[in-house]
Amino acid sequence: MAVREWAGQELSEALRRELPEAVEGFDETAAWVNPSQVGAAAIFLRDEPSLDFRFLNSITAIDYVEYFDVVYHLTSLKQQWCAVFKTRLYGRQDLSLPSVYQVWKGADYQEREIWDLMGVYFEGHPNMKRIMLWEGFEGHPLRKDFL
Amino acid sequence: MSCQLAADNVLYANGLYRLVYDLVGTILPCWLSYVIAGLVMIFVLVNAVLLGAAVITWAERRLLGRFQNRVGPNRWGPFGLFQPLADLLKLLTKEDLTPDGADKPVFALVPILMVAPLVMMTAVIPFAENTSLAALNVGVLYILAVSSITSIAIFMAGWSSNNRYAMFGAARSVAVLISYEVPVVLSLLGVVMVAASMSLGSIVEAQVLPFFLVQPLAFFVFMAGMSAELNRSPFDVAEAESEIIAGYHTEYSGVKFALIQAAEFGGVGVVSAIAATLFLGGWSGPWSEYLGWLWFLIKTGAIVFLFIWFRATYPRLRIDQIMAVSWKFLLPLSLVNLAAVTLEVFLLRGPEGVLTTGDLGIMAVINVVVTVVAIWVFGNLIRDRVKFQARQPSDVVVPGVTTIEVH
Amino acid sequence: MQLPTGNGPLHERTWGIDREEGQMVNDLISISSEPIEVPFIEVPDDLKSNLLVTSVDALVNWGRKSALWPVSFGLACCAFEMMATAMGRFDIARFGMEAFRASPRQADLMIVAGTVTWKMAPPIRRIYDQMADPKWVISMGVCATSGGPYFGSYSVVPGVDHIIPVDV
Amino acid sequence: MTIRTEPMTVNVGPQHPSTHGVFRVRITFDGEDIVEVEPVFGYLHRGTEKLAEERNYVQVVTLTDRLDYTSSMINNQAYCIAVERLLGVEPPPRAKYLRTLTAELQRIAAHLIAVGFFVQELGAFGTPLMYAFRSRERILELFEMLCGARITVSYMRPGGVFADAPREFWPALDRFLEDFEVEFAEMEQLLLENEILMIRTRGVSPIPPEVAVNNSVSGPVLRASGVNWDWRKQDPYDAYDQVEFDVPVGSHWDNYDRFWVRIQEVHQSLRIIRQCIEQIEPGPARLELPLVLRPDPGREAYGRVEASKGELAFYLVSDGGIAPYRCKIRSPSLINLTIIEELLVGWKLADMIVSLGSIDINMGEVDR
Amino acid sequence: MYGFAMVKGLLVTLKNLTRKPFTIQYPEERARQHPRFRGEEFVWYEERCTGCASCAKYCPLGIIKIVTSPSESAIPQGDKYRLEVFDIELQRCMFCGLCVEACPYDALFMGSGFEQGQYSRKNMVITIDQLRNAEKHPSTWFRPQLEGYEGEPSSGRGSRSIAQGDSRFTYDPRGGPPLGWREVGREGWRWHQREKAGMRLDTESAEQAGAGDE
Repeated sequence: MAVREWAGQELSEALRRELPEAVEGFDETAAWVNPSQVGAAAIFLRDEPSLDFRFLNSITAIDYVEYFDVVYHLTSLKQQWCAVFKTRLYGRQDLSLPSVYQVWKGADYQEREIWDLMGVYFEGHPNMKRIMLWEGFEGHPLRKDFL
Repeated sequence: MSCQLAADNVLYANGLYRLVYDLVGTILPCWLSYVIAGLVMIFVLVNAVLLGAAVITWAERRLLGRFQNRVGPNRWGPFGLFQPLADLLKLLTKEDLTPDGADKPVFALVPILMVAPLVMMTAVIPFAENTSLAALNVGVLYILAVSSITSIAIFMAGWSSNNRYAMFGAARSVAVLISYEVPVVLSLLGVVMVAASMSLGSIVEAQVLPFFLVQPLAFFVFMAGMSAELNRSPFDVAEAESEIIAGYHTEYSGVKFALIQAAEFGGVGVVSAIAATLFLGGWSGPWSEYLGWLWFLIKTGAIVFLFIWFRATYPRLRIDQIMAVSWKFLLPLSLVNLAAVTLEVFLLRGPEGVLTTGDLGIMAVINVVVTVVAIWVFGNLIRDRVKFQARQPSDVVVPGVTTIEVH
Repeated sequence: MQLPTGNGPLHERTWGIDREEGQMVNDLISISSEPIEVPFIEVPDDLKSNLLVTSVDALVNWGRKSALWPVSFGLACCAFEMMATAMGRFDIARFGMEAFRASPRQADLMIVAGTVTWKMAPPIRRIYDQMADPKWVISMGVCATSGGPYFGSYSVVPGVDHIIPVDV
Repeated sequence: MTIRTEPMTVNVGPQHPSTHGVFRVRITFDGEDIVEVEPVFGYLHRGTEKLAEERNYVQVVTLTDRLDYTSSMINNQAYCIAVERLLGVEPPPRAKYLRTLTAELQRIAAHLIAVGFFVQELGAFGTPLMYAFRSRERILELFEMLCGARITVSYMRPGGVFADAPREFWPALDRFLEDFEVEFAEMEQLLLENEILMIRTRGVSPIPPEVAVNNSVSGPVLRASGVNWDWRKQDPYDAYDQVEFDVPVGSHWDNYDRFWVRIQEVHQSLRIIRQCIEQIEPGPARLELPLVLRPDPGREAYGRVEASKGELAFYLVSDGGIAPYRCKIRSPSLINLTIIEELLVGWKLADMIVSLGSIDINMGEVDR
Repeated sequence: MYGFAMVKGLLVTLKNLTRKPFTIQYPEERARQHPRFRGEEFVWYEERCTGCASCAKYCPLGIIKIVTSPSESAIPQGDKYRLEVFDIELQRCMFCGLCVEACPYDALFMGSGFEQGQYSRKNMVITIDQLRNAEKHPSTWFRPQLEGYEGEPSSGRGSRSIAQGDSRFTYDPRGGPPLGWREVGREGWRWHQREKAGMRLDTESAEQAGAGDE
């Protein structure tokens, strides 16, 4: 009865059928999605009945100094499987990603948190205020160069 | 020079007053001794109310503690009896803040206006035979009139504090006070009708059978209404701590806060005394010539215990639900009670218009039945008409997991 | 309290307030780099021997110590231990302390229970100012005392005594 | 006739008696009806994720205690499971049972607090809360026996638990179960069918399952919305595949259901504890791991548990060092708060407090 | 009937009114303190400490300050560093007990006190002198030998058959006399053995060797 975890390859093939330009590759656990295509991929992942990823577990950003990874964990409650897709952003300034707020409202606070602590801006999010820290705080504390 | 009080004076019945009056009257002019005796009585009454308030705060804290399976204040003095004293001392020496935007004269007037009606109400309560300060023949009416002053005081507090929470609390409180006045008055009408008098002394004497047996419905409505008027649970929206901080007295501190607290707990005491007088037979009981005051205290204590017990048990209602309870539940009940009592009095009273003990017994039996039926009928009527239908189960229900569902 | 102005949804209208509050936090950080010392008041000897003053003082102090009303001020984990003291097992009410007042005006004692963040610092300051004299502050647990496990974090005050004077 | 009223914006918090810690919400009222809400948080943001990057893997356990301080054991468990997945190790069976048992005890304690405060916010003058704390106090005593602390337990370690339970723990647990039955029955008698509680909470703030899923709500709130999703069932960790229990599900999706689901979960937790006591076998309680752990570089692990508030997960990324390279905490309280608008808008001030109580947020976890 | 549950509630509270209160009246009576309680006032045995600073390294907060100078020998351990400073900054300590867990020589124990309110932060540092002179009431946190079942296999249900009154399991840190370093024993957990590899675990022979030195 345990939840099945999709391998990266499986997910990337499923995505590639519909959105060929969105998939950049895959690894053991996750499919890599082009940053500009995250919105389209999200809608597809949620609405396609054979995928049915209607539950967004979490969004995470990881700072690898040269680039940032943003990780999305998804679950389908109906089909009982879960999957991971990631996207990679190069550079350190003016990073932005399309928001998935309209697809999964659960992304609301998590995207704000990533903006606040990591400095990745989500376009299309209605309320990109700082969430944890106060206005006027300098820098984004979870970055590796923040002291 | 000796003064005599006319027998038709409302103050004549009070033995203590006459004693002081006579004593002082031997050396001073009559008008002055009249005033001095009055002042002595006021001194006694104010202290009685404040002492009562202190004892009730102590009792409430101890009893709540025990209801909640803990001890309550027990450090200072025997059984923690000095706790109210400590509270008072502390509050007296505390800084007396007035908020910046406050309407200062109104703000300062509130605590006095809160305590004054209580003291005024005690003037007509007979603590024992012939001990009420003023044996007014319209005692019930007087009490109802005076008790309404509190609502003005509360509104003044909310208005002058310049604080939103205080305003919220005051608005709620006044709404509650006004709507609960109606069923309370109607429930007292039944009492007045059976006793055929508005004087508290005569009502006590009429209670050969205590009125809470003769008119349980009226007693129920009176208690519910009074706990609303006193902002006691389950109707304590005015100072709903979890919602609006401390309600109308959010901004008060120091002495003023002490007075407001005293008024609150003193109010419980005075209302309990009134309830004991009107429904439990006041000072009457075995050896009431000597132990009337003791009977009175025991009965008052019982009512206070009831108030504390309710407070320990119930959550509070929402403001609109409180209004609904008043208008849709208590008001019909008090009307039913009034109608039943009117009919019974009309049918049962003898040619001289007097009800015998037997008549009261018959009324008690009938009214107990009426009470149960009425509460059951109206209780079911105010139940929310909307039956909460179970919703459609969602399509994301996972198969193969045993679930239990709420009914 | 300021009122939000302008049009649009609430979070749009509150930008101004947020900026102002952020500014307050930054100002507070810049002025509170050093802990505030509580001056220890020495009672003069001639006053000590004065019978009237001391006995009145003793009475008043007895009243104060026997009816300490804490303001309910739980911040984090310690708040639950603070509540536990008020609950059945430890029953702080025995000392007349169960009246956790919601309104700071009516409280004597502020128990800072839990980690104090810089964002929380201005409200703490404000509530402390709202309390009527005489008032005391207890810093409960290491988080409030010095930042504790979070010492050195970018958002944690290294001890609540940087913001308000602490008695215990 | 309609009376035109002017909308009024009120700031509730950050220090407000009913806000479960330092939570603040700006509300626009029309009369007593709520029109708009904007939650503001971060008043307890302590930078746990950043600090975790500076501590080694075992030291982070002490930080997890302080996330959701009403359920430290479950936080420990989630973190340890994540680290074990990162290392690719399995704890010994006795450790699994001990973890399951303590996590369920902690769940009872957390639900007791949730229920107690929920009723407190309904305006009960402390009594149900006192009863709840009375029972919770017994659980904390068991924890003190186990690991020497009441709240910040730090009981679990990657690879098991720090030490086996002391001998006096087992009889004490039996005594607790006996006492708790009685006390909890009392509490149910006081609350479960109370008419005042019913009319205050029935039909108030229903959350339809579709909305709940779209908002990533989890835990009792999701189950009260009619979705029987429980990670203990769906992705059994520790000893949960060995024990039987039911998943309570709400059918009205309202505040009462959220309260009811918690009450029922306490019963299920008791069932699990009994089964654990039956099934636990002697053996080691901890894997022999070095004090300083060094997972392989580039590995990542998403360890999740069903905490008392919902799905609690730690997402750990390793770079081969002694400290996690990234430690993301997926906190159920924060994400459950996403439904705050659906929950509050259109309801009254008094309902707002109760609804906030019904989703049972914990600021230590929201702000981290 | 509608309203019945409310009457039931009243009965519940009334029942509790007649029950004995749950309260422990603290200053006079004390809650039973469990031996594993992680209290303040660390217990430190200088005789055993080699100054390896494992505790300082393992402390998540870095609040243990150790200054040593080489060349001294400990009675049970052999060669060691001489300790000049051993400060524990209690004001930041969160009593997680990881320092005790890390100590390979069983020299550091958690204490069992909890009444440490101070008026100033400056007083909240435990110095080496305080540690030397303190009354030693060690907690059994991570020191199973004090719990009295060292060497026995840990058991599940079977353990409940052990009688409650067995004196071996009633170690009470506050109740008994202070313990010296010889009395607190050695931890015999297999888990710690590897850390202790190369140390002289045989306490008695070590004592004899120490006695010879003196």
